[in-house]
Amino acid sequence: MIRVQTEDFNQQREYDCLREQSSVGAVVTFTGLVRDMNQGEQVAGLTLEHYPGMTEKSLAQIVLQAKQRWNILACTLIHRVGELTLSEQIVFVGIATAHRKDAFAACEYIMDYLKTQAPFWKKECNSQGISYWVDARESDNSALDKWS
Amino acid sequence: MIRVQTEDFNQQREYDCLREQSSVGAVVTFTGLVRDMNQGEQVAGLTLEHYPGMTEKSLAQIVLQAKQRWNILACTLIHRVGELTLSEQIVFVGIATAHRKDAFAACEYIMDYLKTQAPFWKKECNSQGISYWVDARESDNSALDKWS
Amino acid sequence: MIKVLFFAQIRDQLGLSELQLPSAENNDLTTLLENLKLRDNNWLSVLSKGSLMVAVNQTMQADNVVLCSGDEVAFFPPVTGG
Amino acid sequence: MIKVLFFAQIRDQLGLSELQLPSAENNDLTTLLENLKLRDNNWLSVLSKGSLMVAVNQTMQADNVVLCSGDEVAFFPPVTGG
Repeated sequence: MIRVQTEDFNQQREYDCLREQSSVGAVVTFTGLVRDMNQGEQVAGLTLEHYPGMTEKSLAQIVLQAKQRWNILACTLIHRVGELTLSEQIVFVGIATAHRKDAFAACEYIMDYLKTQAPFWKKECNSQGISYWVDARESDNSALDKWS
Repeated sequence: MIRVQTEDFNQQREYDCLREQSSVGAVVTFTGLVRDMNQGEQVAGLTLEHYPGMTEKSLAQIVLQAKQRWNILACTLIHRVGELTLSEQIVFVGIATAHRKDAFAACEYIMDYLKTQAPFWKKECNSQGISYWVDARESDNSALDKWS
Repeated sequence: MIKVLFFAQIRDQLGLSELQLPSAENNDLTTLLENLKLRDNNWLSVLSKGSLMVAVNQTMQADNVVLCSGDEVAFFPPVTGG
Repeated sequence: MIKVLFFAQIRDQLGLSELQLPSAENNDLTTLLENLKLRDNNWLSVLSKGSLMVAVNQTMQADNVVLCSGDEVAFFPPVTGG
């Protein structure tokens, strides 16, 4: 299940859906949050822009690739867009599998590809009220190396 | 925070504690559940025995090693003991960090070491009501190789 | 016609989020990009960045591709979601 | 005295969860284990498994260690929690 939304999401609700099947032995979740420091700036909040249409398509492609690679029983991917304040939830990836290794790998794989392939852009607002586009991190590109 | 308990735990409550600090940018959680099939048997439930005293000591040691290796802002580790039925929660590991890579690595590291170093033993009960001790998996030992 | 979209910094720097170009004079991605760069020095500089990303019909492209009327081309900076 | 504990299958197979041994005749781990194996053929077979794990004072041991009165020694099969 893939969702791109302005509304917040609930960890427990998503987790409960993921663990529903009796064959599930492992659930790994990742949640990304707006943190107070980024690239040396004191962050007050951010705006998430995206490319409607392509966003859903690219997320679906990333999840499909993960499903071809690991035995996934259930997968949830949620990404928020719009205005977010400090400590708010940005993204959720939840994976349910029989064995833990698949859940860890698939969850990290989806985040690594999302970070470099899905058309979202962050504009941060610092504590002085100045807005600026966030630079892409070279470490996000190099994170893909472990999957090839 | 480390807990060994017979009572169930709540995903949302643990997650909310982990994300409290404003410097948290990533939360990874792992939950292990009683699944319906294990090593070819139809599982109805299980009993978790442990070595009181050593359990807490070994879990504290594993968490300490993870904290020496990665930048961890918050860490929660809960392991249940006693009788558990199908689909019940067994273990929870939650890690909060600034960056996702540390959270994924620390969470998987703690599970890999817990699986081979912490003195817990599972006795499963199958659908015919027969109880038997679960065999250790060789894959759990080889999972440690990636951390050395 | 070909629909051309710009996102994030690229859109801000060009001051434009969308335009339509005739498909006859823009029959592949490389030609379309070269035509846009000819508009003025700002367009040339913004669209010459090595980090520029391109999608055709909402799929990322690393190489040149043929374009037809009705296609959607998007230019944007490296993504920073998640 | 040295406190000796057995867990899981090892306890079931020996039919015993705990015993006390005099420290004088069990001054290191190897000697203590050899003494236990001498009890009978069942003890010999159960404690001869290559997979047997040992903890002294609640810390896993791979090699022989000196034992003193008051020490706690535990024998158990490979762990299967998580």
